[in-house]
Amino acid sequence: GNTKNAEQGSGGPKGLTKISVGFTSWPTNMMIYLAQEKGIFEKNGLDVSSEEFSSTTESSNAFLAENLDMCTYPAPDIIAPISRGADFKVIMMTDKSLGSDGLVVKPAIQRIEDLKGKTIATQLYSVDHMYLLTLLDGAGMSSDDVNIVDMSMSDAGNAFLAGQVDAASIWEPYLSKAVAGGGKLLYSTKDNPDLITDCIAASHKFVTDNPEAVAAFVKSWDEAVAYWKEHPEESEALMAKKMNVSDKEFHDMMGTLYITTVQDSVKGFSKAEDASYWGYTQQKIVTFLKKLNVIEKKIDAGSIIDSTFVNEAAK
Amino acid sequence: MMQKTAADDMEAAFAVNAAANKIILHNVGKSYKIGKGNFTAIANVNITIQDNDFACIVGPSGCGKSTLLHMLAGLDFPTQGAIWINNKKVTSPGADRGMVFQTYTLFPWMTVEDNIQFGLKLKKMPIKQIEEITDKYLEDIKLTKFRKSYPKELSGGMKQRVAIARALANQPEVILMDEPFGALDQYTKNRMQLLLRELWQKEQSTIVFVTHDIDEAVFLATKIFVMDAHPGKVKEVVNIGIGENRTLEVKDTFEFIQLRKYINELLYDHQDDDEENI
Amino acid sequence: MMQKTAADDMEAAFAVNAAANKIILHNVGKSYKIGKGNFTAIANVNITIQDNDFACIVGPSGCGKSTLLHMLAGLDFPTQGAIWINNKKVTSPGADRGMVFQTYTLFPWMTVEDNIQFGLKLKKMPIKQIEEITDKYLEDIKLTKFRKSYPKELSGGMKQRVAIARALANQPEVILMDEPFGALDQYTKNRMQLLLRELWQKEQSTIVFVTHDIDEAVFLATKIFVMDAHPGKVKEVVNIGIGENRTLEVKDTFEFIQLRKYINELLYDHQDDDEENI
Amino acid sequence: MKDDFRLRQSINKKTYMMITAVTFIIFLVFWYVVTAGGFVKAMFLPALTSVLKNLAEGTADGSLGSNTAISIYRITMGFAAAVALGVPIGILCGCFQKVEAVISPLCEFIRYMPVPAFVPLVMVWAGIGEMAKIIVVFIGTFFQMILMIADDARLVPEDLLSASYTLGTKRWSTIFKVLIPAMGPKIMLTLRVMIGWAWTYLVVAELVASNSGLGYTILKAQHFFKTDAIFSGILVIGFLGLITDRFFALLIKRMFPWDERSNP
Amino acid sequence: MKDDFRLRQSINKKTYMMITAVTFIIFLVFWYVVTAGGFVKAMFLPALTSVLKNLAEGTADGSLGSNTAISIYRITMGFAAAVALGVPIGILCGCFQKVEAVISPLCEFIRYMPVPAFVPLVMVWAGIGEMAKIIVVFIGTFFQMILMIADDARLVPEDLLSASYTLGTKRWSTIFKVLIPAMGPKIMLTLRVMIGWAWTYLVVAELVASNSGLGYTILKAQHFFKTDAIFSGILVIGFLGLITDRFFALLIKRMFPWDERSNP
Ligand SMILES: Nc1ncnc2c1ncn2[C@@H]1O[C@H](COP(=O)(O)OP(=O)(O)OP(=O)(O)O)[C@@H](O)[C@H]1O
Ligand SMILES: Nc1ncnc2c1ncn2[C@@H]1O[C@H](COP(=O)(O)OP(=O)(O)OP(=O)(O)O)[C@@H](O)[C@H]1O
Ligand SMILES: [Mg+2]
Ligand SMILES: [Mg+2]
Repeated sequence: GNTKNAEQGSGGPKGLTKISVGFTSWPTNMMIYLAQEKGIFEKNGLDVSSEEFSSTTESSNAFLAENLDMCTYPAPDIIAPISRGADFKVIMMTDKSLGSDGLVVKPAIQRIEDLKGKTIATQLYSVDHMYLLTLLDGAGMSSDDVNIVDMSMSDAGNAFLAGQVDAASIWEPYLSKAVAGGGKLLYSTKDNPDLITDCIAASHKFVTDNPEAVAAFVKSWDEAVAYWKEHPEESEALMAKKMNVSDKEFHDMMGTLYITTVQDSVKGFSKAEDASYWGYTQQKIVTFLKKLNVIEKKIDAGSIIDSTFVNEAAK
Repeated sequence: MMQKTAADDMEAAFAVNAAANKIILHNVGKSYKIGKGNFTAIANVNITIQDNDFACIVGPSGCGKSTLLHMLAGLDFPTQGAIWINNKKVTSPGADRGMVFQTYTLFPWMTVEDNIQFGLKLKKMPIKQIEEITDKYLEDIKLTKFRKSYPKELSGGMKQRVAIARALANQPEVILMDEPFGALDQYTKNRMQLLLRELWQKEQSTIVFVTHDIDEAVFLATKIFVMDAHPGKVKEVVNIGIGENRTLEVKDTFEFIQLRKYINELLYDHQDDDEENI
Repeated sequence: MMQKTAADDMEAAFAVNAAANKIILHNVGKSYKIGKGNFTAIANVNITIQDNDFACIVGPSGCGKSTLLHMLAGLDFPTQGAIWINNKKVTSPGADRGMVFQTYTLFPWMTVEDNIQFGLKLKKMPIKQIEEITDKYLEDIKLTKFRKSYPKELSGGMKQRVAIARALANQPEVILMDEPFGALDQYTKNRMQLLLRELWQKEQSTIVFVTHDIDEAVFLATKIFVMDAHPGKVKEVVNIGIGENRTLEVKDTFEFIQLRKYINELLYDHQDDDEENI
Repeated sequence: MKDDFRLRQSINKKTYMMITAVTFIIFLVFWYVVTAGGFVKAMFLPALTSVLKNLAEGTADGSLGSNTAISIYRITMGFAAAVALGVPIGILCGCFQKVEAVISPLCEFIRYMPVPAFVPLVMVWAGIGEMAKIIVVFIGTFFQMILMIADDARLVPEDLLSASYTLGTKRWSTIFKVLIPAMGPKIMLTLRVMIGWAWTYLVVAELVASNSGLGYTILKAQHFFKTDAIFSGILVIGFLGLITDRFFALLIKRMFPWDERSNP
Repeated sequence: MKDDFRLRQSINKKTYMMITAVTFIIFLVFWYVVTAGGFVKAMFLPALTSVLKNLAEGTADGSLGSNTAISIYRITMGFAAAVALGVPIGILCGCFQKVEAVISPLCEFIRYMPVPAFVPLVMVWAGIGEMAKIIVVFIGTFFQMILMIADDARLVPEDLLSASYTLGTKRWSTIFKVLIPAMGPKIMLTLRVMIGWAWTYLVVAELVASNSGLGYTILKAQHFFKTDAIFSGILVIGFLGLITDRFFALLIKRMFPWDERSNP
């Protein structure tokens, strides 16, 4: 629907509702640019200002400081702010990792067990840190058996390429770069697609004040995804340019992701006692972060979800 | 400290009543901290200088002449006693007491002309008058051709002349001069001496003038303060009664030569062993 | 530039052969860039100074005396002509030419003692000898009690005395002094004059001494160079033949007074209009 | 003058320029040889040619120009604000010990704090617009500037102030007519140091929600480890710096003809 | 002395301390009131009490101590290296125009470059150990230091050098026995400025693969928006800075009893 409420009267030039969205350089997030360039937002009555950040830390901080109405998040990064009293809702999922996260190792390493005493780079408390711990756990090891160094994702990838570390648990595009640079992909999330998801959050206030705008955003996003599916080459060329990578690189990255539709979000936001429920995997992360003392109090991950908008859009 | 000052004030009030003095130094002393000890540069100086006096101070190097002038200017303060000028205790420097320093203190970013005009512009004197005064003094110090030069382009003596002009152009009531003619050649020195006498007579100002040149002191002064060192103190005050319309010829008169000799003797008297016995 | 220097060298070689001179200034000129123009401070100075000469330079303020000394010291260079000392062209400063500057140039981080010892320590003189020399000079300048003081704790005249001691203690072959006794009282000045004469006779050094005090010049010199300004040039060289064992009494002799008068006249001759006509 | 061993002798301007040019050329040749010869992996040091290509592309599509322009804008604004506030406060600090007692310890306290730590707070306080970037540059230079200018004020010889008092200046006229002119060359030297400092905060400033600017370009290039793009960003900044510094040097020479040290 | 309007009058040491103390106390009280009174959300400005709690916890479990120690180590090493190389090179630059022609433009070029831009490069060049962090601090201060020290060398009065030549110093003895002692107070002032600068690079340095240090603590706290932890990190650094600065001020006073400006 075309939203236009009193508060936004002074909004865009054509009476469009203003939304500011913060996001990071991640392939899926380029959909925002696609929707913008293709006039999808405008058509749905939105005037979206797209604010790109260099890392989740910055985008999240800007969002929490109430400079943004919406913000993209890798799922686990949502937990800490909520536990500290931030007031926002997850309104939709955007992708699931389908091999876009993985453990790359030096060629000599054959199995997880070979990593004993070796140096592994990853970003602490990120999904890929968790992923690494899961893999170690599966081999009967713990973080004490290896030497984990904390680095940003790009640094971790580069450190691996430069031969400074023996392994790295990282995501795209660093993962493919590391593999292309002679690394061996030991494991990737191809095997467990529900583990790692990305999503979009909107501040509680914005959701309450502008439900139509949020709905319009979800709808627009879904339309952008549909457009990409119809015109993959044109769309990817556009998005690759925005991300500052080659078309091929972009295409390869998209290949490691499952871009979710609203139907997927509806399913993921429906309560269940297995990994198909977004809240279930997130609750595991809560436990993980609590154990690591990153958060002080446990929260109910399910309570962050606001499935109204995906439900509406799916109709 | 406060109490002492109050006591001083009372004493001074008495002194002030006693005579209409322009400058009164009452029990003035100055000591410096050196490391953990104290060094007494000046002790117990009592001086009075009348309005329109031309007071010269002579004394051995290091006896505290510059220190005394600084205190008169309000740039430094006695650690003992107090100084009154115009019956007001000296607590700060001011344009009423112009000073020529022992070292060159021209403003390096100003031309010769601007240096001379500095005080006048501060007073918001009309520009025409400023120009007149500047021209006159540039002429007097023979630096008209250098009016647009910066201090770094001047010789030592030229700098000193500019500093003198700067102080005099400001027409202060009290003029304090610390060996102002030290770096001048005899000819320029003579000219400056005559100029200063003339000015002093015309403006009725009070001058305190430090010099090592006894000839100069006798020629210029109405009163000479002969100082002694370690600690610095006033040894004797000599009144110079050789008439007030002095020309260079006065230097050859008997009276002049007698006075010069007398002061010389005062100064050189057992100086040999003096300086070493602090 | 290079070619010119070569030509100069040839001329100088000739001059050098002509007489065994210690110092030769050949056609020396110095001009400064001011803005876009040129200012000629010194022009065409030709001087020769023999070994063990005591040369005094007198002249009006701004005539280029300091500039000349700086060039002799190798601290500044002529823009025309060249200077030879000991038949070697002056291209750099050195310990063979000690200098006392017109402004105080003591090393502020060194005590009086350390300032005096600076040159001696550079020469790696034995410590005992250094101590001896220091003690002697501290005694001569009457500052033994201040040996541990920093320059900032000294009066103007005290600083000047330390600078003199520092230069002399180093026993240079050629001593260059720029109004060294300017800030000293008459008594100290006389003492320093005698000391300097004595030293000069003993060490057989060559001295170039700038002063404004004609008395001083006549008393000290074997040769007086009288300079003229705008541009600076040597007007006349006066040989002082009043015997070499001079005491203060010599100042009262007829010869002395005559010489003084003569030089005075040389200097004051049409000076009035001179300075303004650059 | 072969045996002239005096220090700080000025050399011919042409000689100076030539030495500098040769230095830079050697630098470039070395870079070219090392990378083109394959002695160093492109990952560690990109080929000179690919950096140049990157620069050429940026110039061609106009992105280099617009990124440079916006970065210059941010730096200039932040720096100008720091100067406008920092210089007067610094002078007051140097002149009055009571002001110093309030300001100095506070600045000493704050100036040590790493600017990146303030980034989230700046977003809270100033949003994510241009103002935020300008504030980051401001924070990075302001406190330091106060302390340095205060030092400059303290270095003005007491003699000059004494002379001015005896000519009739009071507190404020002394500051405006004597202290500040006397500090002139030192202030400019300090500003010259500080503007360079301001530029080093560019990347931090452009951490805050930007999609333009040289710092942003570098950050983006870092993400994908495009060393050629990182280097071209760095080189452009360096080049701007070199120009700024030379400009300041010239300005100081021109502004202070009276200063022996600025015009030896 | 009521009407004494002279500048730079030194005030009583106790008065100074009191004014400073009052300033800080006002600062703290204001903070306390604003946060405890609920005028500002904790997310924007943490309560003074929660920052203190955080500091207390850090002290109790020893993490604050060890993080501070490792950070001091990194800064000190990087800064010491910059001093050890930068001061001599800077002096040479200030003394010899030929050296200046080689070094200065290069430094002017490099000093503008944002240090964070170098972080990935430092990692590939120097690994992920302590060395990498030390190098970041080094890069951040070294080039600047050269230029500032060179300026200091240029500010030594020519008179002093002239005097020393006539007493027999040659090129090197002039530098060691006259130029450097004369520069002493200015060198120390420069180092005092620079050490503060070095600290501001802490966060950047600890971007490089660390899991300890105050900068790292701040970074992690930023990621999770723990404003209290960010603030306690910042405060500790500020406090270290204050101590360092006061230490330097005292050192300068003690080292240079002869200097009128250091000991008015
Ligand atoms: N850096 C400079 N730039 C321009 N002119 C200068 C410079 N230095 C000196 N001069 C000029 O050179 C002339 C000679 O100066 P110098 O200092 O040698 O004089 P002087 O004979 O020593 O005078 P005084 O007896 O006053 O010390 C002066 O007229 C002065 O203006
Ligand atoms: N800052 C200081 N610290 C310690 N002692 C000082 C200080 N300033 C001056 N003195 C001492 O005070 C005494 C008087 O110094 P002052 O400069 O007044 O002497 P003066 O009579 O002007 O000498 P001169 O004729 O040499 O200029 C000297 O003995 C000097 O050592
Ligand atoms: Mg004196
Ligand atoms: Mg001279």
